[in-house]
Amino acid sequence: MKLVMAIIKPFKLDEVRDALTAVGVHGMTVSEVKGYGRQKGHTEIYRGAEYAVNFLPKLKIEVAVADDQTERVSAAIVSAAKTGQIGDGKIFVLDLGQAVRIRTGETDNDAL
Amino acid sequence: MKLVMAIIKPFKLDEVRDALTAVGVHGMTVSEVKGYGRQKGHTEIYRGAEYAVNFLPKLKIEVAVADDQTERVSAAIVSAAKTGQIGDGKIFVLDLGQAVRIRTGETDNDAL
Amino acid sequence: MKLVMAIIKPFKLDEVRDALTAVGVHGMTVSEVKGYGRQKGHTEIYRGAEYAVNFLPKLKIEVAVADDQTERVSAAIVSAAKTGQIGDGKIFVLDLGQAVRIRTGETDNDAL
Amino acid sequence: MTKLASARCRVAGLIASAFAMSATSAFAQAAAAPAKLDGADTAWMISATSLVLMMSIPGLALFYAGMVRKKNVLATMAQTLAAVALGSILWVVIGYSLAFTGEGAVIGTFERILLIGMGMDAIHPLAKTIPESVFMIYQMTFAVITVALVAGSVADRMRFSAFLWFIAGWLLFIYVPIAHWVWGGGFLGSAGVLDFAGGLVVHLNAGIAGLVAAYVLGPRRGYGSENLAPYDLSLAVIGTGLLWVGWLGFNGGSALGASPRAGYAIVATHLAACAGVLSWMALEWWDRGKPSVLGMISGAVAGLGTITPASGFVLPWHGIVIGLVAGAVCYWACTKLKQKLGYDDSLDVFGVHGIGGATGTILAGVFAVAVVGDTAGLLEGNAKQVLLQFYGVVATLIWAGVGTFVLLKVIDFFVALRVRDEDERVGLDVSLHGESLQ
Amino acid sequence: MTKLASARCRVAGLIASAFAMSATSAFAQAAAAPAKLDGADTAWMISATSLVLMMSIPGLALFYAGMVRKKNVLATMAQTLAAVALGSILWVVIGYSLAFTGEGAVIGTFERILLIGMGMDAIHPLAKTIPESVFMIYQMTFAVITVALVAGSVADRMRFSAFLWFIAGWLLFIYVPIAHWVWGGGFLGSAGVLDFAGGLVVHLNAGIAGLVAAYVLGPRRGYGSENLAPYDLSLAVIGTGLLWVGWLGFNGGSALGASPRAGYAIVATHLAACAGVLSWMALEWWDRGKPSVLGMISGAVAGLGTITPASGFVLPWHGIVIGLVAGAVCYWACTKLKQKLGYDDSLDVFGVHGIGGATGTILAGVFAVAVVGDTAGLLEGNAKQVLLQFYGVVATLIWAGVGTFVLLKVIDFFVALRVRDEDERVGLDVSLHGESLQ
Amino acid sequence: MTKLASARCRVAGLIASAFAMSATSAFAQAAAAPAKLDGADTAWMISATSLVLMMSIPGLALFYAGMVRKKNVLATMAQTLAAVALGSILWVVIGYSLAFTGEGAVIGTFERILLIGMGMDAIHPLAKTIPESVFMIYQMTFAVITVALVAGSVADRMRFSAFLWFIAGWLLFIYVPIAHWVWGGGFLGSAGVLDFAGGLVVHLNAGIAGLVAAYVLGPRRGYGSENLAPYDLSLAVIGTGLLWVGWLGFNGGSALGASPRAGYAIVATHLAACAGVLSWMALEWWDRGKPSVLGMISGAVAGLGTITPASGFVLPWHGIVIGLVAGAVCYWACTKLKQKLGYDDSLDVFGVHGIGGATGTILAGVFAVAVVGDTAGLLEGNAKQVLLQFYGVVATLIWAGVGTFVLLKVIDFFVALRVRDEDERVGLDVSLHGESLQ
Ligand SMILES: Nc1ncnc2c1ncn2[C@@H]1O[C@H](COP(=O)(O)OP(=O)(O)O)[C@@H](O)[C@H]1O
Ligand SMILES: Nc1ncnc2c1ncn2[C@@H]1O[C@H](COP(=O)(O)OP(=O)(O)O)[C@@H](O)[C@H]1O
Ligand SMILES: Nc1ncnc2c1ncn2[C@@H]1O[C@H](COP(=O)(O)OP(=O)(O)O)[C@@H](O)[C@H]1O
Repeated sequence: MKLVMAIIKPFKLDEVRDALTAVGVHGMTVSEVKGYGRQKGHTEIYRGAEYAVNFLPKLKIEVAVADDQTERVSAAIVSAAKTGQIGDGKIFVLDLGQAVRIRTGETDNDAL
Repeated sequence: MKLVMAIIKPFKLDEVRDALTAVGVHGMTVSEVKGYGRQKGHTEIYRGAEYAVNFLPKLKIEVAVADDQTERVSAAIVSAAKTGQIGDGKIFVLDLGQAVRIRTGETDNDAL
Repeated sequence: MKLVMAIIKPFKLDEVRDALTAVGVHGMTVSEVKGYGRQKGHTEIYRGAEYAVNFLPKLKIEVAVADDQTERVSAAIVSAAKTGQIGDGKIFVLDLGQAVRIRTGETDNDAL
Repeated sequence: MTKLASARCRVAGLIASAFAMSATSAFAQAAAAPAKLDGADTAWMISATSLVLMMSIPGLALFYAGMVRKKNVLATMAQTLAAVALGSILWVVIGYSLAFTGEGAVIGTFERILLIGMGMDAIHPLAKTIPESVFMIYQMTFAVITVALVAGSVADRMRFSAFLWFIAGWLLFIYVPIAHWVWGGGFLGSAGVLDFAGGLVVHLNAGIAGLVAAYVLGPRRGYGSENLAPYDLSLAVIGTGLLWVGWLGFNGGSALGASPRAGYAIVATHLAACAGVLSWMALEWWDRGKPSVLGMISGAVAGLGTITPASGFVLPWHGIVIGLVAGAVCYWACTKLKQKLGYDDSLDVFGVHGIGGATGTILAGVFAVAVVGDTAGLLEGNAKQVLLQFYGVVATLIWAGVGTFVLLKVIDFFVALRVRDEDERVGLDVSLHGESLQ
Repeated sequence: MTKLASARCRVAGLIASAFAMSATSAFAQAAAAPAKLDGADTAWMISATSLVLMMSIPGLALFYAGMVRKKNVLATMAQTLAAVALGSILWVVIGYSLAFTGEGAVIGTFERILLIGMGMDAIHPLAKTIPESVFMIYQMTFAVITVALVAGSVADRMRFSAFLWFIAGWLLFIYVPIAHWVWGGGFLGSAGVLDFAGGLVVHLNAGIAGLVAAYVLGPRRGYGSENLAPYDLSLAVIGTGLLWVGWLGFNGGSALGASPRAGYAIVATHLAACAGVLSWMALEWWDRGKPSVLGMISGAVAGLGTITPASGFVLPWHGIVIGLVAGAVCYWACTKLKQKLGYDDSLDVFGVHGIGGATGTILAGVFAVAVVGDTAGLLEGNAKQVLLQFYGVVATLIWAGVGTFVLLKVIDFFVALRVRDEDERVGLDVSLHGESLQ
Repeated sequence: MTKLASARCRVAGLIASAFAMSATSAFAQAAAAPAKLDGADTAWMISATSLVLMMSIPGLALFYAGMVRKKNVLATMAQTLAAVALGSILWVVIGYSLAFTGEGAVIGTFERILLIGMGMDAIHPLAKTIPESVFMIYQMTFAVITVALVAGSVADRMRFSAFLWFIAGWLLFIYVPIAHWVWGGGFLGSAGVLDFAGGLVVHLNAGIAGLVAAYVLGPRRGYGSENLAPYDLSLAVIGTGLLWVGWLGFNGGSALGASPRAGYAIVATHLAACAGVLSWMALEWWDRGKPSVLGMISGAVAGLGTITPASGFVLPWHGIVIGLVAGAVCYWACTKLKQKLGYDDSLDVFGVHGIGGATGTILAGVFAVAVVGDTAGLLEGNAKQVLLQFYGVVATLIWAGVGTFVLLKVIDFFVALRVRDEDERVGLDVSLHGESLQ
């Protein structure tokens, strides 16, 4: 199994979810994060004090998938999250040793 | 070492923490996340506009543990976080290559 | 590649970012988390009810790096995030199987 | 004047002139013909002015900001602030003069430009017991809240610079004439159209303008697909509370004095708000299964907007009836009509204020009671009044509709009305104002 | 009336009747016997009505919503809104009539149902210088805030439908009779019990009802184990500010005119709030090591609630003493007594309003000064007044306690009082109202 | 007094004394010499008191709390609450007496300690138509907001215990004397220095004290390096709205009655706020590329603070000019001067109130119009008035500057002024008050 972690632009969430559903993934976990990268942020001004806001709002999506699904999932995310503009984000794939569904105790692929 | 990542229902946090303490784990990191899965969300209504809220509030717990502790930790989380209702969450176990305690520079098991 | 995950004190963010830039890392993802560990929290009082707040605000930084950079990155974080006080945090290093830049489809080291 | 002093006057009055004792309001009216300051009326009208100002800032600013997404909260507040700041200055410079001087059927005069000639002892013929300065600023608070109301329909997507031009143009070309027609001696007021505190001048006017603006600017990005849920409805609830309280000054102050009619007006006003809450709540509960807080506050504002034109002409308990109707028709307009017509009136300016203002203006003609406001309505046998009220609605609707359309098109030509896509996505707080809620 | 006009009257008075010049309040009172509208009193009473309304919406809505968890903020505001909306309508339909007409010892009459007969020139015998419509709506604002206060004790767990039934029943069966007993000509007022602005009628009444309701509904899930910390205390601070300011209308308005007594009352009121802040703060600092903001605002409300019955009967500086006592006893009640008795009065309605209202009512009997309110208290040698005050406390306590218990049991029988576990866990905003703070 | 009654008086007046009809204010003034309560003035002054109290709580509490970081929101509110609570008590105990009794050039007397002798019929010579209790509490609201204002400059780093000592010392040793000098019969007022509602006493005074305090305490941790952006500017906008509305009571109430002068004052006040918004907005837009909401509200408060000393002496439209100047000089002070001098006045007490108060005091001397406030200014040929105004500015500046410095040093000696580093980092909410926004 793999844990696919994707950093995306916030307004792409619904599209990514739909794309994942289309490839048969029905569970995921999302966190609000701030991203720093090539995409530049903006400046905020408060009574003469300027603060550069370099960390931009992004969403992190974590999906546990079976090994053979990884490619499809990754491709689905890329195609749904892409705008072609800088800051579209990244996908990171990690090895997932074990998975457990808390409710039933099922493990590994059954747990996803 | 392993990094045990658990997605649980928010109100189970205190119980899970107690269970982990009971098996000798004294550190953990918690994030607020939103989960999508079989558990269905609710609908919010705003002047005629209805929005389906499919992402439900969950907590993500990350605990770094020595290899031989993994089973016990995982079992402790399952037993504490389980309500038997849909949406109880998952446990994911990842390989952890290295750990460092920033304060002291201690590494690996000493760092946990 | 490795995914370096660091838990740090919130006010150390800017220093850590500068240290990472200095070693050639130009991207990272940050989340607000709550940490539980040896550092003790505080008590809040509300009309006679006292609540122990054991989870303290921390930031989690995730940086994907090439294998050969891992040591330098880890050292940079340690030196920037260290106050010497309890609660400085941890660094966890995970194996990263694959990385994709969504915008271009570039993979692995090119994607970072 | 204290009770003691008034007792003394009373004694003097008794001895000096017995008939004065039996003289009633008819006499008082005749005697009152020469303008004469009254401290009590002045005290109430300054308080009423404060209350109405509070309706805009922070009332309306909160009400609106509480219904938008996090990234647009400050920009929404900025619109209300700008409407108050720029609108007030324009009112003093020229608006007041055009709206409230002279006898023209269509527009006033330039007599009070920059308040010239408004000495400390000046008194306006429409408010003979208070200083003209107080009358002027009281009317000003109406003008600025009306412009600020319009902004709700185009929340989340209008450029701030374009909005400033809109404030200026709309205040002078739409609000000022209509205020003159209805209140300043123009043709609608002279014809006998009833509008106690602004069903036409304020609510229908803003509502129609909002509708037109929603069409001209087009829907928000993601309207109908993305979740556009309000960020922090608690702000909207605070705003509603302040609007509601301030409305006692809005309708009660429109009696222009601390009189029993002001008492009647505030009771009717408050009851309409309450009934609006209950009727919207009941309908939503029945229709959707749950009564939302947004629904309750929408019902309150619907009730308040709807009673406004009628408040000084009807009996207090009529407020209950009018409020119940208000909650129902505005609920229908915001949830059914809007979906059917497909426009994106972000904060329902048309559904609440437009529909409410029109409904209330008609109902004023139905419920008016002669002993309260000297005019009988349909229920007292004067069917003509309802026609007159329709006349007022149509005139307002046409002028506000056409005028707003032309104005927006002109502004769009010179200064684009709408922000760039990227700015809308990032949110107006950061893109227009360079700041954000943390 | 302007100074000019009043000067003129004065001259007329001088010439016409020299003795009028020397006549003092005694005469004025005699002369004032026939009811006669006074513009100044009317101006102040309309303003006071606005202030008291602001105490409920948004004041109390904020104060309460600021002390609950995020998931219940809107539902808490909904309760205050509903109490105002439904309570006001019921007040007008029947409540006012039963509370404030007739001479019955126990209850009023049906004379003013739906305000029938309340013409524009109507004047209530208790407030002879203002229109009855203003008196009626002023009293209404008291009725609705009292019901809204009760809701605090059962925050986070009461079904909204059950709460609506509760509002209706409690207003009519508990509030209205007690208001009649104390203010409307009933047996407590006639016996000489002092309650200037509602120590019994409002605060003790709501406090006892809250205590009973907390017992009947049982504690919140997780009470004593989970962290139930307030989500956003800054809302509660805003609410406190608005309550505090509005309280000048609550107590100052209870003088029913713009008189020196109103001046005395607002000074005593404000000082009690200040002293309440300081005494709660000092005790908490000493007892817990830190003075919390929640403590400071609790002290303010405790001081305000406690001075309420005494405010028009005592000297201004008595407010300091009463406020200091208030902060101390309410601190004790909220932190020690509550823990000992083990009930979960979520927002301390009993600890603050119940204990404060009872304390203040007794202290009114201690500090009353004859030259201020025509009644001497214990310190001026009239020990009997303290007994009378106890009598009032006991009567209120019994009726409110037993009545609330019966009412809640009846409602629970027909409509379950408490939400389902799952709904309580998810939060009332989503489960009852279908919306949430983002 | 109703219109009916006043009509009757008028008739009596006519018959009794024809010349009274032609008598004008001169006569009225003479006749008014003996103090005599006026209900209308009392009604307005109680309302004005409520408005000014609302400026502090919740107005200023919100305005300030909205500009700090999340971890200090409650602590910032606590400072305003404490200033109101402790300041009011001290005012009643001794402050009022020292400020407003006697004829001393430098300080008042002990005559009214604990309000002794302030009977129900007491009237203060400066306000002959309202009860002294109302005059006293109205002045109290000024005293407490002034102390609360100072706190803004040292937000985020002052110990709460030290702040309490500061409140007490500053109120008694700085505010009270200056209030006496300017308003209470002291040497500045006698010399003819104009300060209608507190350009010197309130704004310059607080501004200078803030500047000194910022220097004495030193900058916040991370000033100039970390992001210290406000947590929730929407709170600051609400606060601004309430300050603005309340300011009608602040300046309008300073006429001490419901008079045309009050009308003039509120118009000038409101216009200055509006113009301040526009001028700050325009400058920031031009200078930085975007008009921030923080800038708009800063401009509003700058305009309000600046018009304050002039509001009852100038023509309404002068408010526009003064507001435009205010926005510009305060923008410069907050963005350029502060950077140049390098002090960390967290919430710009000096930049807005200090600079605004001084500017407005001078401009009062420029624009004063004899028919409005009996004093001519530079534009009417009385150049001396500007010098007099400078005199007032310098005297205030010296006393407030030196006094605040000494006071802070003394407090620092006994009780450290500043929190520990760790506490500042964690935030004052948790470290000082043991609670937090969730
Ligand atoms: N080395 C990295 N490690 C972790 N996250 C990264 C890294 N580089 C970029 N990111 C994340 O990806 C987001 C997009 O990266 P950015 O460089 O701005 O644009 P792009 O992905 O289009 O090249 C960043 O905001 C950050 O959240
Ligand atoms: N494939 C997945 N990858 C990552 N997180 C998942 C995945 N499936 C479920 N989750 C997380 O687990 C939570 C619970 O899953 P759900 O399917 O609702 O119930 P259950 O775990 O009882 O089967 C989800 O809300 C989501 O946060
Ligand atoms: N075993 C663990 N797994 C995951 N996170 C941990 C673990 N132990 C500590 N942490 C994180 O590191 C932070 C600091 O740990 P703590 O024990 O307080 O201090 P120190 O790192 O100085 O020993 C914690 O707040 C928590 O977020």
